[in-house]
Amino acid sequence: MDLQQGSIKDLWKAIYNTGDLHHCFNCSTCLSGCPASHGDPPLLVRNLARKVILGLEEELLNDDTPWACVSCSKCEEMCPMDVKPFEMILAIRQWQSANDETRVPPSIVEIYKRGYTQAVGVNTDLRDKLGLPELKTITNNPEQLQFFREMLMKTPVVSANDYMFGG
Amino acid sequence: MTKFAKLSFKKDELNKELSGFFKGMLENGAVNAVLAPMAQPKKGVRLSLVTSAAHTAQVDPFAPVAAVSGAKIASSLTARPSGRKVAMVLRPCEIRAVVELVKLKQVNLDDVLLIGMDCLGRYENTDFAKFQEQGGTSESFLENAQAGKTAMADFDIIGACKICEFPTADNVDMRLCAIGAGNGTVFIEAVTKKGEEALDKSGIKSGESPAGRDEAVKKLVAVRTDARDKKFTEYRAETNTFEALADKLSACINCYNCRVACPVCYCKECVFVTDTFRHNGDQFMMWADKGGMLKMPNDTIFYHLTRITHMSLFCVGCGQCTSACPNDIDLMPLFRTSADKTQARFNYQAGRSVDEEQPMAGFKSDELVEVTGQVK
Amino acid sequence: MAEKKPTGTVLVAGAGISGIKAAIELAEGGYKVLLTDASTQIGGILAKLDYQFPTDHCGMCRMLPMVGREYGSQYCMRKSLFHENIEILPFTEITSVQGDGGNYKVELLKKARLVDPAVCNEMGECIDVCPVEVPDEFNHGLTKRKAIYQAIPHNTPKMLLIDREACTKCGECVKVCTTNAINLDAQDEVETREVHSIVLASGVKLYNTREFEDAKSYAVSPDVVTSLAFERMMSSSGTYEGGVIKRPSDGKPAKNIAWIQCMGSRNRRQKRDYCSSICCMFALKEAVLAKEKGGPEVDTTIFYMDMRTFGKGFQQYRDKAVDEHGVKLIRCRVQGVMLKPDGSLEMRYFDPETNEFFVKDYDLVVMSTGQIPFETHKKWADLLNAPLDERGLLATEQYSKIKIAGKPGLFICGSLMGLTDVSEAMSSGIAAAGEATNFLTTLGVDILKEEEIAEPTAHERENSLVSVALCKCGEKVGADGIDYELLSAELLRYRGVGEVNVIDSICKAEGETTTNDILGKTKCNRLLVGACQPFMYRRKLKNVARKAGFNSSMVEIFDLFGIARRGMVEPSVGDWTLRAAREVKSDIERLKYKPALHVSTLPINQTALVVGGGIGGMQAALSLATRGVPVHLVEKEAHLGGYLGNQVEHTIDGLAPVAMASDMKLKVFENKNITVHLNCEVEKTVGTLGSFESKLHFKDTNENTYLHHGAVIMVTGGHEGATTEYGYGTSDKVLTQAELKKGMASGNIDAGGLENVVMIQCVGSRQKEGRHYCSRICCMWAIANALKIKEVNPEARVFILYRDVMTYGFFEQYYTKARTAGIIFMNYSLENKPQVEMVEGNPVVKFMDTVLNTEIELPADMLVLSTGVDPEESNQRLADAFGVTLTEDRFLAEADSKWRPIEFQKVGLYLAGTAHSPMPLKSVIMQAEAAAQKAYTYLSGREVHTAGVISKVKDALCIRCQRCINICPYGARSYDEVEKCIVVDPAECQACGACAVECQNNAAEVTGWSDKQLMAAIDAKLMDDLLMSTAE
Amino acid sequence: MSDFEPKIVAFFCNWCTFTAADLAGTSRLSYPPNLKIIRVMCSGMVDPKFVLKAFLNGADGVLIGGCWPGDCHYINGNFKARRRVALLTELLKQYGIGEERFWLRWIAASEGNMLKEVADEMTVKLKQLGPSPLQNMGQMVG
Repeated sequence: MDLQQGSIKDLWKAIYNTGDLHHCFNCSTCLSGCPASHGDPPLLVRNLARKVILGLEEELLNDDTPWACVSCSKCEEMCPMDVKPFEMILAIRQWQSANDETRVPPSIVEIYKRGYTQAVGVNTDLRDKLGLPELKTITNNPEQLQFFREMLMKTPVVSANDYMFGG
Repeated sequence: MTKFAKLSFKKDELNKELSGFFKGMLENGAVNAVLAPMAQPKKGVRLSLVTSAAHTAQVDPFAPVAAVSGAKIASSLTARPSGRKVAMVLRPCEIRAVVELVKLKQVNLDDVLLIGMDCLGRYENTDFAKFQEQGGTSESFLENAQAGKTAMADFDIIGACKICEFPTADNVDMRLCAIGAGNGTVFIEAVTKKGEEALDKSGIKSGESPAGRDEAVKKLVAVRTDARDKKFTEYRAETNTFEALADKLSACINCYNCRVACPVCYCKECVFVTDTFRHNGDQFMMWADKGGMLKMPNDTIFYHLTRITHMSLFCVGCGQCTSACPNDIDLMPLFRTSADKTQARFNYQAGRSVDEEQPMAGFKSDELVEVTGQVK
Repeated sequence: MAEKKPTGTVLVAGAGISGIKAAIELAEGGYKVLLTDASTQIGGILAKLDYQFPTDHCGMCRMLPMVGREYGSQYCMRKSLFHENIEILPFTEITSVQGDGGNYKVELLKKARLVDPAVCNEMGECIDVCPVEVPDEFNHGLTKRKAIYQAIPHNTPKMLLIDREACTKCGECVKVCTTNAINLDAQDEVETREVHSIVLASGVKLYNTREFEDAKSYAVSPDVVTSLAFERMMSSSGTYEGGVIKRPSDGKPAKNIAWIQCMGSRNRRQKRDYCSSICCMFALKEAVLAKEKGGPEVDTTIFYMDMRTFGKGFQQYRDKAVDEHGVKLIRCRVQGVMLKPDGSLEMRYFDPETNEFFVKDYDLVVMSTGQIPFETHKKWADLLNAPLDERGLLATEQYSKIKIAGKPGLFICGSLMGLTDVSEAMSSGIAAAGEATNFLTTLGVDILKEEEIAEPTAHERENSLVSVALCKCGEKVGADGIDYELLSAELLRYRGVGEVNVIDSICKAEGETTTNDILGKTKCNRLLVGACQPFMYRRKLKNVARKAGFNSSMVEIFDLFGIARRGMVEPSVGDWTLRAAREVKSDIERLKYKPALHVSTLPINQTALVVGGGIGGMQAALSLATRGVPVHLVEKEAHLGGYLGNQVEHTIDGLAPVAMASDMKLKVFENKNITVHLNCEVEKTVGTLGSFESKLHFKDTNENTYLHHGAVIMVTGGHEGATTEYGYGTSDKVLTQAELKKGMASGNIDAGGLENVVMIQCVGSRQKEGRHYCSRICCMWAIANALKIKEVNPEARVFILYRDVMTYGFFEQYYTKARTAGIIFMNYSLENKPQVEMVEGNPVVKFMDTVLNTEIELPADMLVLSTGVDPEESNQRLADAFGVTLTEDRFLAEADSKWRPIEFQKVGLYLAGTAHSPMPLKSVIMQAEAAAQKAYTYLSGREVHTAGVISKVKDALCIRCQRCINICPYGARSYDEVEKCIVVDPAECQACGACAVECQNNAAEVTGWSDKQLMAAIDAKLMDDLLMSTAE
Repeated sequence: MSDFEPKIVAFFCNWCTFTAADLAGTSRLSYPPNLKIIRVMCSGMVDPKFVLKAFLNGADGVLIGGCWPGDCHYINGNFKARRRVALLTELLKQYGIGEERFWLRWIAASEGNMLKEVADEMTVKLKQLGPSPLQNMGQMVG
């Protein structure tokens, strides 16, 4: 990646104009406990911060991972530099939307299809090992899912883009 | 490559031929003095310091006798150096002792031309007198000994020589080679540059090398090594307890002759004759009380064991200790068997090299972990 | 008649190692020291540590004085400390400080121990009967102790005390105490003392899991411990008695151990935006030791952010830990620890090397807990009415880490300056003692002078006759202790004993009188005293002996109670007595054959030689000169100031080296005590402490001068390293940090025109080929330059490519400041160094960004290289001239990397500053001050007394084989080429006996430890059964 | 044989092992009275003569205690001691005094427990081994 060509110096001002951002020293605290980092592709909060700081506009615009955040706020609580990563993620989402009005976050498609954004399920194995019963989720409850889809279809963002949800 | 000069001699003219070499060196200024075994006016052969070329006629380097260790003499001559150049003709065991003494700063080789003679053994002093009386000469000895015949009617070469695996000398400038030289021939070998210069100056022409020497030395060393191993096994079996050791040493009277004769016991005065061992009457009484009696003089085993700790690492196996004992205690095997073990433990060999550090002079942080067997 | 001046007295508050060091240095200088500690015992953090980095060994005793050894402790310092000029007050808090400028009234709150150590016989039956069990704080709660307890297991005396909070006052201990040592109603005492100066060495509070909320997501199990607790788990006197490290929860061996760095530190959120400096090395050491103890199957992982191996030898240690021991380092700060049902500790982390997440189970997690400095600093600031700086730390004078700002006579050292390793604790302790001494010399106070009593000639008659005096220690031993009658009778029967007397309390005035009487009347010629603490009143007793006409070496003291009790759990009176009798006989033998000792006196030429005229050298010179010591200051260049003083206008922490240096130069040239020698080097120095002669060679004129002096301080500096990497030398757009700094200062470089600047750190540094060390200052330099660029041109983008950002301690704030300013820090690894290509005359830097895991191309207008610090090439010549050695990295090798950082093995030679290793200016000044103090201790008097117990040469026996010279670890022996004999330098010799063993005929012998004495002692040990049998 | 109490002459360095002996004492770790402790300043101060003297005077065992490698107060005295012990062991084992009767151990100041362990272990070993082969040589003392 050529930083001369591919980066906008002051992009961060447009996205997350706060002094907190620059405190980030890439310690990875935000990564190590992030539930959305289990997803595919994983949400890598630290990398988002780096992209914002470097001003990698194109990469950021096409990055869907901010939408995978489940808002657990662990990163927010544990970030030693007080970067307030969750706020940064919201800011990125906002910026992405503002820069592409037609943007439909893929996570909404996922919600429509599955009933939730990302499969996290870190404890499934452990539950199994401990002999605990499988938890009831929306996936194994088709009626609920159907009802949920209908509800979604009534929202403007979904109905206006129904071709994407055709499934 | 070393240079050889062949000296052929007619019967009874070995020493005459050899004296030409020493004479040449003295006259041409290769050295200012020669320390070599010299025939004494009537009988006997002693190391003598010769400064006049005229006296070189008496040289008898191959005489099978060494009344004192030449290493001790080398120390006397060079520890406080004279500044004059000396050629020293010494036996291999003496040379090896010299190597140790160099490390102990008791010999200074700066002005020394070291000449090692091939050694087939030596007789005790008194036996050598008999040897001469019976018409024995260096020539006859060289010839007979090379054929394995060192024994005379009622005596033989000393025990130390019988098990000595170093008949030739290393760490020398020159060698006087007799082993494998063939009857009527000896060779002078210049080993170092210093030796070559001396050989040139002596006026003796260099030429062919002794063809059979290496083989003969190898054969002799093999015989000696076998004898050594046999002796070690025997002696260790005889002295595998303290009581047995005490028995071996029971005749000791603390005369300290062994340590005076020892070339590597280099202390001015032995610690056993210093105030450290000048005990009070009540101490003797206390020791006597302990076991009910106390053999006097005491501290005999203590002395010998201490001496082993002090010099077994330097021991060259010359046998002077045995020769020196007035009570015929055969100390040589005691020291040689110990030296064998202690030197092996430190992968050290007394007299092997001047550059090899004496084991007690140093240490490494990561060695000998087996001694404590502890890891952190 | 002149009024008698008061004795200079210094309060050292805090008895950790820096406080102890400061106290020893002051005491050695003749000042009276009050050494207090708020905790129950002395020793501080180090009391808990069996091993210290970077050598993984102890060696605390090496901080003891080398000359005049007999005045200080003569045994393991973890046991205790004795110095006649030091009064130790543990369990004492300072509650108020009044006064100013050299007259301080200090109010001490001496907390009640409830057990009187003067009366306690230390049998410990009270501990057995105490029904209260509480967690033992010494082992971080991993073990239990009673309410009546011994705080540190290896302390001697035991110094028992009662935990008032835990004590139920049940009175069981009082019942079993035979000496009435326990008073459950004892009250704290308040005492006011007057002191002239105060050194704060209290250390700071450490982060703990109870108090701080950010610890909660980690401390989920007893198996998550702090690094100090882990030390106790490794210690022989700790939780597992030095054996296999286990999980505290269930005692299973810990096979997988993880360390989490920066616990409590480098945390802006919690307002702790600083680094704790020592934790990286601490964790590396613990990981290595865990592997050494547990074997290679123990897996050790350190989770870190930057591995801060900035000190001397630290980088080598890190490389060894990783390459040889297999310690894993993962650059990731984990968010928390999860306790799994099987008790294992799960951690999830992102490994930037593989760019993957991992979830791993650990048996044990160690939190590298850092400092919590602000409370402690605030407390001291309030007490002393001293200012805090903007960070909330005690403000120090601009160029000093030691002097409290605006408060003459008040100083700090040790971890109050920010957590310090042993080496820095030592330097700072000495420097604080130096500053205090500097201050005291301006007050006109006096120093304690040894009572000068002439040494009578020895009673060396043909037969020694020993008088034995047994102290009853104020009946301390009680009824079930030693049977003095039986013991006396037994000893009287022993050969060589002339009389046995029983004295009540030899340490008290009555005891002294009694001893005096005994010595006056006795027919004996030697006196052996059996008492409790031999080191405490050794000198006093020896003076009593001298007054009575006894040579003081003919009087010995032995630890009657210690030896009698050693190794016995429940001895009967008979056991005690018999053992005492047995043990003392070997002491009798030793004394019988002991020769009279004579302390040598070395004349001191009270002049110092300082080599190196940089800021450090000038500091050392001025420090000594203002105390009245004449100084020769030698500089190889044509002008003073050195690298910093001539090249560096400003440092990041607000210092102005050039301005400072020019100010110092004026002072140096004005000072009548300083003679400056420029353009010259020391070619050869001979001599010993107090009388050195140095040959100075002037390179311009090719002339030589000879200087005479009593001590030497080497303060040679360093300079910016050279490089040919990254296109340096091929373009004026590739330059070094120093060049950039100068260019900007002179206006030659206009930062305003810069768009993209790239800086590469660690050029040629911290790698096995090249500078195998961190130069410690480059990160700060790069940040300073980057900030300057940003200041001039906020639009410029500055990228700093680093391996580990080494902004240790409170320098961390500049790292934070730099990021806030928009400077972008990008990490690269040694295996994947940046590549530089010149494209159209501009450098383009390509490297692998470890965050985004992509190749990044950075076109730069300017590439700035941090090329580290190289030692002066003259160091080799210097080392040769003084007979000292260099490290592999060509810095001067100090005597001991931890305990004697500013000394050489040879007494009288000292080093400071970059001659030791690269360091920031304030550290240079601190070390220079410390070195000056070390020299001053000897240069302040006309003579120095060495020790009586010393190695000697019996010339008549000596054959001059020189093996003793070779074996001596101190270089104390040498061959005198003129006299042709072996000579011993009494200042160097530490009486270790190596020479005596190496010498085969006792021509070398340690007086007082001769073979004759020791062999007699062996006799006594082995004959005891024989002699005792009739007594029983 | 059960009532045989071996005599062990123990040369302990002042800084580490002697402190450990003290610590064992104060920690109330009882160790056998068989240890006859002689304080020396450094394990490197132990002359081979002392070891010989001890055995010749009837010691059943000799124990030298020094600082761990790297801990030596005198920098490297313990390394020198180690070489001497190796030398003496080579010598003495010929006469029946082997490694089992002559020990060098590193015992740090804080290792009171290890001191006890070593003392116990050595005492037990020597009890099994029985009296020194020099036991009945009192009349030859020295």
